[in-house]
Amino acid sequence: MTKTLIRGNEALAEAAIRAGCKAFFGYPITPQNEIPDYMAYHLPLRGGVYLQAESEVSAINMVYGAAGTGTRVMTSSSSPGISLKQEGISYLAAGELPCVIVNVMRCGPGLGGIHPGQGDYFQAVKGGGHGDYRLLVLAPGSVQEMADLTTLAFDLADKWRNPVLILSDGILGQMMEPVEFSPEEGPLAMDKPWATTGAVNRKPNVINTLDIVPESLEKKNYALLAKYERIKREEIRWEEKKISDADLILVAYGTSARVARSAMDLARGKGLKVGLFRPISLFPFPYPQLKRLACRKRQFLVIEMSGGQMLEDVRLAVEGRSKVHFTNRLGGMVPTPQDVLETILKIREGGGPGENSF
Amino acid sequence: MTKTLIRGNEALAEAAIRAGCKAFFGYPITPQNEIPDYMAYHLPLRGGVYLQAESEVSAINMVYGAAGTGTRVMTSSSSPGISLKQEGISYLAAGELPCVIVNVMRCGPGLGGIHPGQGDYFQAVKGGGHGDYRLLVLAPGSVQEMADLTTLAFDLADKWRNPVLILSDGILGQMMEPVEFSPEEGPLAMDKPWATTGAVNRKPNVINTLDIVPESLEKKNYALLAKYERIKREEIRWEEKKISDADLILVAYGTSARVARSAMDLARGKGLKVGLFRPISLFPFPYPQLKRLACRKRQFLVIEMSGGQMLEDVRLAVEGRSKVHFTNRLGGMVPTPQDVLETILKIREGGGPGENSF
Amino acid sequence: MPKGQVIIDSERCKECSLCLTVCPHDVLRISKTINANGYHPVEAALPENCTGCTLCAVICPDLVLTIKRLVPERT
Amino acid sequence: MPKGQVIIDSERCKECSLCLTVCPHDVLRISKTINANGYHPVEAALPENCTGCTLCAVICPDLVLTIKRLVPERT
Amino acid sequence: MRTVFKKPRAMTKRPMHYCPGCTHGIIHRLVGEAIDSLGILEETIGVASVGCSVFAYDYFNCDMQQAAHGRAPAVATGIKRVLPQRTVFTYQGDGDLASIGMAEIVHAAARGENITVIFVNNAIYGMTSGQMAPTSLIGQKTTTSPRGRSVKDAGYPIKICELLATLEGPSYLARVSSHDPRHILQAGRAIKKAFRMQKEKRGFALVEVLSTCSVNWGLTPRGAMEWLAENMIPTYPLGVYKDVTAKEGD
Amino acid sequence: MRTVFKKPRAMTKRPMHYCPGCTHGIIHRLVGEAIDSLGILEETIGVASVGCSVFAYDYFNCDMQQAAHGRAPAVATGIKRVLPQRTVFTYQGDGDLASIGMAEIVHAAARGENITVIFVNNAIYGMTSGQMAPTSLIGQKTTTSPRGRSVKDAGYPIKICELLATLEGPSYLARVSSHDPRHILQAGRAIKKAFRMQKEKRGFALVEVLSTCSVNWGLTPRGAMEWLAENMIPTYPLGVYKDVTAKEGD
Amino acid sequence: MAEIIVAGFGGQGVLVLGQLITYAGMLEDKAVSWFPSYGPEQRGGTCHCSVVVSETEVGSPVVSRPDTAIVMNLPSFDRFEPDVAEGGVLIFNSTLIAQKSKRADIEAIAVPANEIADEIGNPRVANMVLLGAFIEATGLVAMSSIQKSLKKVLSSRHHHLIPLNMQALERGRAYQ
Amino acid sequence: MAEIIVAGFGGQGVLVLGQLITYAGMLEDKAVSWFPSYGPEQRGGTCHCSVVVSETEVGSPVVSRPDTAIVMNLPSFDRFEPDVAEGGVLIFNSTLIAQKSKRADIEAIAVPANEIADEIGNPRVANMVLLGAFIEATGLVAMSSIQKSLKKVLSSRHHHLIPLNMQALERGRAYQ
Ligand SMILES: Cc1ncc(C[n+]2csc(CCOP(=O)(O)OP(=O)(O)O)c2C)c(N)n1
Ligand SMILES: Cc1ncc(C[n+]2csc(CCOP(=O)(O)OP(=O)(O)O)c2C)c(N)n1
Ligand code: SF4
Ligand code: SF4
Ligand code: SF4
Ligand code: SF4
Ligand code: SF4
Ligand code: SF4
Ligand SMILES: [Mg+2]
Ligand SMILES: [Mg+2]
Repeated sequence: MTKTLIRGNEALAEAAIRAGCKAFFGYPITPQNEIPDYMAYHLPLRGGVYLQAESEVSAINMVYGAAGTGTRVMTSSSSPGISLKQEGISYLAAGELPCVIVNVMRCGPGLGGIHPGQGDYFQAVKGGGHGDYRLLVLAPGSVQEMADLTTLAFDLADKWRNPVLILSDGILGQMMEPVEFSPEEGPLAMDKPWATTGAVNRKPNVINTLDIVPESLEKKNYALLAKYERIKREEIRWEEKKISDADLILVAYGTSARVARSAMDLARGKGLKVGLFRPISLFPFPYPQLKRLACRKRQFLVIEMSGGQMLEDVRLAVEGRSKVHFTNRLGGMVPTPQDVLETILKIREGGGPGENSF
Repeated sequence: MTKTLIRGNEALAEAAIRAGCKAFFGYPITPQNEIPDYMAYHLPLRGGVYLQAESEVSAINMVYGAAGTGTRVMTSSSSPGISLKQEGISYLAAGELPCVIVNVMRCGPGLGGIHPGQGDYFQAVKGGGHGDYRLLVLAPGSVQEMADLTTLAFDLADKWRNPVLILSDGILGQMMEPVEFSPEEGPLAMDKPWATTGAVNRKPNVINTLDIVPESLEKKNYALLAKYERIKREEIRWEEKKISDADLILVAYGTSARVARSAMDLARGKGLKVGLFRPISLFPFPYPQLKRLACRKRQFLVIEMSGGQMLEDVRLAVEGRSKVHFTNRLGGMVPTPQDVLETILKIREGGGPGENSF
Repeated sequence: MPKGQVIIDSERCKECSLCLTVCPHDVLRISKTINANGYHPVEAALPENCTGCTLCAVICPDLVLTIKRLVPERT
Repeated sequence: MPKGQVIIDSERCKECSLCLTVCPHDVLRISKTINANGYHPVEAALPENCTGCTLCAVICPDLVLTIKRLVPERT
Repeated sequence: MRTVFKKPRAMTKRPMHYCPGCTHGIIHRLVGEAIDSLGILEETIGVASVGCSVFAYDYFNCDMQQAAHGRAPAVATGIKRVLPQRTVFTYQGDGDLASIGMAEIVHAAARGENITVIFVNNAIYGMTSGQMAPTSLIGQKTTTSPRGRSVKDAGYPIKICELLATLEGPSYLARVSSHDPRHILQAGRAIKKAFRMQKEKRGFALVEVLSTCSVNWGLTPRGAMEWLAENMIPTYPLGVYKDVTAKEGD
Repeated sequence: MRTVFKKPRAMTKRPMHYCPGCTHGIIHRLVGEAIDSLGILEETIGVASVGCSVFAYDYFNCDMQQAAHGRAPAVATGIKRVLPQRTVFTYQGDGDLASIGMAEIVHAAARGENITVIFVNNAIYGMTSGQMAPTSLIGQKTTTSPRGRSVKDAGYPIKICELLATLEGPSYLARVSSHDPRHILQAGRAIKKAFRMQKEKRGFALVEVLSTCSVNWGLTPRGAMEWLAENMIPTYPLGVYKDVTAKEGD
Repeated sequence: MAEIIVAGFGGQGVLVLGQLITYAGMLEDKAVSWFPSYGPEQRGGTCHCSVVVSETEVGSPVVSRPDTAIVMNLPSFDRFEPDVAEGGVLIFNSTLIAQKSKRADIEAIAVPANEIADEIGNPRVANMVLLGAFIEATGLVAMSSIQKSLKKVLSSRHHHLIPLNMQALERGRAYQ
Repeated sequence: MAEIIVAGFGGQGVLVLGQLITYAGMLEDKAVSWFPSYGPEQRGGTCHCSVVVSETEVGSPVVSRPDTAIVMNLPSFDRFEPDVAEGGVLIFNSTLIAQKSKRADIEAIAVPANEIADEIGNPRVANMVLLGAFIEATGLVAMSSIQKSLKKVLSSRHHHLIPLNMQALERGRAYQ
């Protein structure tokens, strides 16, 4: 296979089309505009539908309509736009509608800036919308993964009848790297008997998220929770580097994980036993895998471009058995490997930023 | 002072007016309609402004405009409507605009039902919007607290220049209890030199959340985080009942805490050493207070009308030093004290639902 | 023999009285009986007057009424 | 003596040329100099032709131009 | 004797939850009759909106989706764009369509989205117990306009047909009423036409049906019918506001 | 010699970030001149919207708020309702006002909200690098209509003045252009009038200013001015669409 | 602690009945709560409310095993009869409920509330008749407290009906 | 691993310059990344990109201490000169930058790129002149790889300009 040098946003868009995405509804926002631009150009040429919605709110509800017909459908946006989609995302999860949602995170809060950030972790994994629901959340760490995880996202969405969120950031979206694409899928043999496609020779289907009888809504809620438990058992994805002998494990996802890898190399160069743990699925979060690593003799250093969000999940996994340190950059600033190395050195000297205070 | 028998929603509205709330922007949704109805009737008679916005999105942005002038302003809604406000809430937090937001939670996700729920905990305390921001979150447990915490909310909002969210639910909103109101505040002597009120004899003020220079946005982000740390030190509120000798502590907020209290009484009636810990501020969460209680000999039982959200904060506080159990009802169902008692008994027999699985 | 016939699904009736108002021949009235939902359903007081004009059914919001007619004519 | 005078804040100029197009007396042209932002600012090539008609300033998007005039007349 | 009136095939047998005399039931039936008469039940996908008619998914015998409040036109667009051969309709109240859903309806109309919209204007928020709608009349008392809607505080009623008629996208816009049999039959014809426009791929069609909410208006069902005729129609004149199939000077 | 033209007092000295030849700068100045001429600088509160003009808060010398994308009319409403004696204006692009902010602008207009709206229509999303706007012309190539905007896919351009003119709330609606000095001076008069309407408490006033985006149109600044005149004006006829102060038959 | 359910058709005055008990409890310095069930329908169907009157702080305001249930129509009878706590009281409107309680472990009190109300001359006070029976059966609150509560709970334009209400209450107390 | 910054005014072709190095690195089976800085302005101001060419997987694509900086205008010179790593290379367009490097610990290479480009007859290939100098100075990628990359990076309607570009490259290599 040949490699293409391509921007992350475009790799994601191309992979989506190859995965059989047949509809895209979006609204412009930096730094993800290459996705709708690519879709606007290519999707109509390859049998799909592109429509610029009047807003992110409309876009996510168009996704709801199209997903309800069983079509592979996607939307993308960046932080403020994703906030506007929260009601719709809660509806999609409640209606168990497969679809792919992309957040190319910028820095916030508010209008914030257009530079990269990772401040939407909580929103993505805990649920920024109302009610008890979960998205499958995948965090690419390279342009290749922008493509690969998009392919995976469509499959997982259909498998679990659940929206899948790709949590990327402005660096992964804007940067170019070489990518190998999977071949384009043939026409998908989808078996979606629940879809609203016209009730020809069957009883009418209904896509619905309302149930005003508490007893029966409760049943549906528990069924959803049970699905999430199955997802937690089956869909955890992560990457480990030089873990076995490490007494300090860096934990980071997305762009931060790339920085962490460089920092690890610098530290190893200095003879320090530093490893890297990179969650790829953020929901389900690799709690058991991290928990297994936690012990008195090991410490963790979480690196984020946020105020300390995934940090909480690491602490939940570690449950006090290891010390958890934290370092970050904000506002569109990207931590440098040297920054992280310094923090590592401080920790080795018995100092370090310590745990996030209560 | 005389007591009034009044609905929770109306108590909240009356308390807001007494606290000097001079503007209300809202949009109808069950089960919080008594708040806008009350405001529509009373606010204009008491020197304030009531306006029904065209949507929750508009309402929260009207709040932004009015809050930017330094006026005490409020909006209220229920779960799906609160999801729509997430972008605006992130803006309010970023702009450091004092205001009060009320969520009378119903059950979700999606359109869900109109019965009470507690499924919006994550959204409220971790941030349903994008970027690193926090709301002060207060959880009333009675109609009296619907009033008292509203008074407090306006003060905290001004003190910290931060939006305050009152996280209530359909039961507290709809039920009647006797309430004593604080006397009405006189005209507030507000010192808000940052407010946009017309640049008379001063330099123009700007309410803004954008900064596209990463270096300077980062500074603002760190300043916000530092404010949240101060809030964590100064504004934790909670209630304890029969904690000292307890070997099982129930942890619950809002309506669930009332059920828990009844269950505790039932358990004490059977000679069981059961106590109750009720967080009143959900952000800042009483981590240190709970942490202090955690030890091998004590267990915790978290009770929620959600899939297990505050549970995570309890586990973060306890850090594996105590076993944490969980029980819940969903879909608008309210746990009964008997339900909870049964769980308590199972735990005492060494069983119990155990920790939320990873 | 009446020209029309009104068939009443009493359990669906909500006693709104709209049909009564529009019947040109006073065929319908509210009955004394009570249905499962606590409503007094409509009954045909003067069935022989019915022309099958369908006006009552046209205004009934609850699909209570089915109409038959001897000589079908277009409305 | 010219009837008008155009004062140019060269550092603000972005070389868009809109002013040139509208000046009825070809007073303005793009200069060879370069400002801090890398633009060649406008300069008055034929200042003596200036009538102070303000048209150039009216169309300039960047508040580069201030205009003076001998006999003030309303535009 | 021949059956000359019965439940349309496009409707289920399920009793409707509406209040006694609520004209939502009548309008449902008219939609059902239109679907029947065009023989399009199997190809129709309906979109229920949030309002008293949210349960419409229980009452129609075709595939249905339930949309978030105000977003039915976006949901319908999502469906129609991927299944252009299907007939897609939305059923929306005035709070849903004219308040929170204003952007969605204007844009669907401007795009000439080939869908059919049934817009039920009862000048109030029914489901949430009687708050002011953008279509409430001047002076109308509601729970959120307790002293009557005033222009000063709440502005003017929004006339959707007139507003959308300025756009090029719509093929058919009509305002009808449900307050007596004659108007109901007329409403039925308009609704059928709005579906036919979609079949003929003419683009966006909307029928605004003036409707009652006796409970929240504080009137009897009959009183509500009269109030509609006397008060709503003067503010909301009935008629066809756009019809691309109409001949010049029609 | 007397100074007959200089930077308005209502504007700061800060150089603007706009692209060379971008008419946003001209329109800013017209707003500044209107504020100057009415002497209302100290009582004015402006609302910047999200678009290239988001930094407007840096360029006006009055109190300013920066609103979320599309929500400037709601933010302005929040300000105006609590400070009714202040002059409140919004400055919004076509993506902001006519796409995501459609509900907010229609409702502010319907309420007759006593604010002034400066609506800058450049038929494109400038700030995000040239995507199609609801006001993009038929056939116009943008990054999201790479083969030209087609009616079939994207529907018709939305004409805001025409749309809002059907409502009773607005007091003044005018469309002007910024492509040559004559039109710019005319635009200035319209903007001043829109502020005066607010001072006179006549309710909602909006001026739509046709504007260029040479960069995203792929033209020189001069070329963009010509393109505007030749292509935009035929789709968006200039004129006054509503004026409650105009005498009958004016 | 007393936990009470009041149920019937909408329009029969069950919410007011519950509020009167709650208000009276408050006047007697007890801890009280009132909680209405709510559904999406504006009209039709049955409705009910939970009332708790207690010496100590009220826990859950949602009553699931009432000590006393006051039911005004048949669907409510069917729904709540099984829920009444052992040894509890079921007061029902025998005018509309032509049934007997099947439970031996509770006290079932049949009151022809609508008949009595019709006798007094106003069918809308059937709820007051049942309230009278409730007071007689449980002694939970004093008549004088109810009388005071009436002034608070009824809107002032209904105050002229207070004597009628009192009459209905007395008839309900006297019945049995 | 080579970490490179390319910077200049928008329109000087710095992004393409960076992409050519990246593409050539990829053709030589190295791990590569390219990352543009982006701002809100559509026009005006300077712009730059980060390029990493590495034997192993690329970590952070954001270059903060470049081994090599190629700068095409004065503001970029001022901004990036201090960032160049010790022992690194600074290649700058001396036509527009009438300055010398103050740093003794780096190799500063002044190339009158615009002059040379003007000589060739097209001012727009100044970036190619600097790329030539870069290849000569660092040997990071082969000329043949750059030649192949030109076909991929330039859109096909510019392919007729490839000979001109190659000429500029050669002139840049030959300079010094
Ligand atoms: C986002 C959101 N906001 C508000 C609501 C509450 N809500 C339910 S129905 C409704 C309005 C109903 O009015 P209308 O659309 O006129 O329908 P009607 O009931 O009058 O037929 C509202 C505001 C909701 N469900 N979701
Ligand atoms: C919620 C949200 N969605 C999208 C954006 C991205 N965005 C910034 S400006 C803009 C549109 C700008 O177009 P317009 O309003 O026409 O202004 P112009 O730049 O053309 O003057 C968009 C979509 C955003 N900041 N927030
Ligand atoms: S069909 Fe006509 S005549 Fe017969 S009952 Fe109905 S309205 Fe009356
Ligand atoms: S119109 Fe229908 S529901 Fe109403 S009374 Fe007549 S039959 Fe009953
Ligand atoms: S003022 Fe008039 S004459 Fe003078 S330079 Fe400007 S446009 Fe030309
Ligand atoms: S119009 Fe202004 S910015 Fe443009 S060239 Fe002339 S002076 Fe310079
Ligand atoms: S509340 Fe109004 S609109 Fe809703 S069902 Fe009842 S009468 Fe109809
Ligand atoms: S992108 Fe367009 S609208 Fe924005 S500043 Fe540049 S020319 Fe003006
Ligand atoms: Mg309505
Ligand atoms: Mg624009």
